[in-house]
Amino acid sequence: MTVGVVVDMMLGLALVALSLRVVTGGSLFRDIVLFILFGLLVALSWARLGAPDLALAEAAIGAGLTGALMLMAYRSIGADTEERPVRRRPGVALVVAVLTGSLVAVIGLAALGIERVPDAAGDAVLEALPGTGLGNAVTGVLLVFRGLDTMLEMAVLLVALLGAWTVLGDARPGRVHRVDRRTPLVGSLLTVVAPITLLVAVHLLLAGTDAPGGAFQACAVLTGCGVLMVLTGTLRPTAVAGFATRLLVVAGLAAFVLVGAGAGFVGHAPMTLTGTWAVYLIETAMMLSIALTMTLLFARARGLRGEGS
Amino acid sequence: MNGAIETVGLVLVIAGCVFYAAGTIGLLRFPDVYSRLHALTKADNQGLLLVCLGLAVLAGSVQVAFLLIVVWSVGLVAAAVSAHLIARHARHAGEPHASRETER
Amino acid sequence: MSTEVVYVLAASAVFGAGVYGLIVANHLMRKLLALNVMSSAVFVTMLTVAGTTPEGPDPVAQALVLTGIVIAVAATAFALALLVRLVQETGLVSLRAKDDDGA
Amino acid sequence: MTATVLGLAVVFLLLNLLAGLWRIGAGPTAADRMLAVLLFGSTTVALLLIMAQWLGDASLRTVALLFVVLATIVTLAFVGTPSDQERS
Repeated sequence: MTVGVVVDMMLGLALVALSLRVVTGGSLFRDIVLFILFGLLVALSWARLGAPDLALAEAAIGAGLTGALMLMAYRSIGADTEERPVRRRPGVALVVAVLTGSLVAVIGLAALGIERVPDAAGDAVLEALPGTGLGNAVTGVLLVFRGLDTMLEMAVLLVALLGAWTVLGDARPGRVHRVDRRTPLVGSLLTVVAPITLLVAVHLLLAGTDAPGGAFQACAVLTGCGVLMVLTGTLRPTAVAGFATRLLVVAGLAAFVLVGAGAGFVGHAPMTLTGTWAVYLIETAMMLSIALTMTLLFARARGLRGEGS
Repeated sequence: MNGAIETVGLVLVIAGCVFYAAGTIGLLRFPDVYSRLHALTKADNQGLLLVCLGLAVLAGSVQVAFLLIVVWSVGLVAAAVSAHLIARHARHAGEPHASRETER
Repeated sequence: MSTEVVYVLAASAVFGAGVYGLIVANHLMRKLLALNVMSSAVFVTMLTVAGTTPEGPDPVAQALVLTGIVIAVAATAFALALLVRLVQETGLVSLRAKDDDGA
Repeated sequence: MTATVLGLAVVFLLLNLLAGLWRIGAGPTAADRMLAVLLFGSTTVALLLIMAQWLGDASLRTVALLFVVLATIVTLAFVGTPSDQERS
């Protein structure tokens, strides 16, 4: 047994132990914290599995953003409102859980046993990748080979935001409880971290065509920056979505549609990306759209405005 | 020569791990939230510095070394702010201070 | 035991734990946590069983999982917005009335 | 030799993480639990950096950078809270 497999086993055991603690009740706050740590360990697992693209996304979204969302919602609905963490007779649930878990294990192990077909989609992608001018196969799949899926994903995000706006109703924008400004270190944190966040986001976006990174990872980092600014009160949630906000929220979807349809007009098949410029254009629009959507979802607001204005 | 450089790098990484262990032991053993915070933040930052130095030696590339320096400095800022905020929160929540408890 | 087998087994156990939590939890936020745990398990399984190419895990599976992660957080954010509104309107954090013993 | 030592360092740091889990279970205060998040954050960064060298995957260093940049968000979400401001 190699050191690598020992690391895998420790990660696997920790994941199982954490998930069991998360679901078996107790203090909800403790379980949210455990869930954040669960996300961190999943990110480490992606690193071990050789998928840095996913480690990047998981680190920012799975661990950071989801955790922050949960903590904020926990605070909004009041401290431990949980009277009875679990139902009284969990016997049936236990049986169902064991059965479904075993089912996943059987399917997974059976799938591992199957010989990989020589012309699987992934291999076809790697073969066709040089023709697209991209170096990162994952970006290639997302934008060139399965662009339609990614476009519809942007639509899903838009629907999620619209749904949240509807639920928000005429209520005041989410009360985001800011960190006390009298805390002197918070200002310096923003001065140091915010510019670095922006740099990292742009770096990920540009590097994403050839190295791990891309619009999703970049948007995750940018969202992190937005959330930081909301939490420190640099950005204030508002009840009205301004024109710029609306425009930016649909920019990703719009860029996809325009470039995709445009390709049809100049004689290519629809949704063909005719060069790296198209990839960069769509990725930038996607990054800004997703980041703004997520920040708005986080702040439970229709718009954001700067502190002074 | 190469072997010697590699050994230096590995020793630095191992030393960093020892500091991490010290931080964890402090987190587990110290009596109140403030001393746990103190043990954890300081030891872990020192550990991260040593690990970064060791890895910079091992990688032997200026680019990587620069990236490691950036990681460490940002980590320093983040750890300082996080520790400060948590300590402040604990103080406002009125968490007891172990040494004062024993004085009474 | 290989890396793949370890992760598939761990992911199935995590998935089972998620299912259990989803069924027994009273608090809706705990149900959400369980759902997120389940989706992580699915992602790990998907990537592991997709097999590897010479350049790391299958890029199609990676793209699918990446999409999934982003969708999952958007859905979670929407669900939390619903939950906060529910609490504002009814003061309840579960879907059952206070006097309903359920079980 | 180098690879084995780096692998063992990863195992050692993972053990650290698992030990830190105990503090979350034991609490006793919310601040104690957030301390465990700090431990996880800083240790994960070291783990990712060592893994980058160990597995020869340079992009894991970018992941580590992302981790430290976003490390404060959870803490801010924890302290920027109504209960905090009501008390102060």
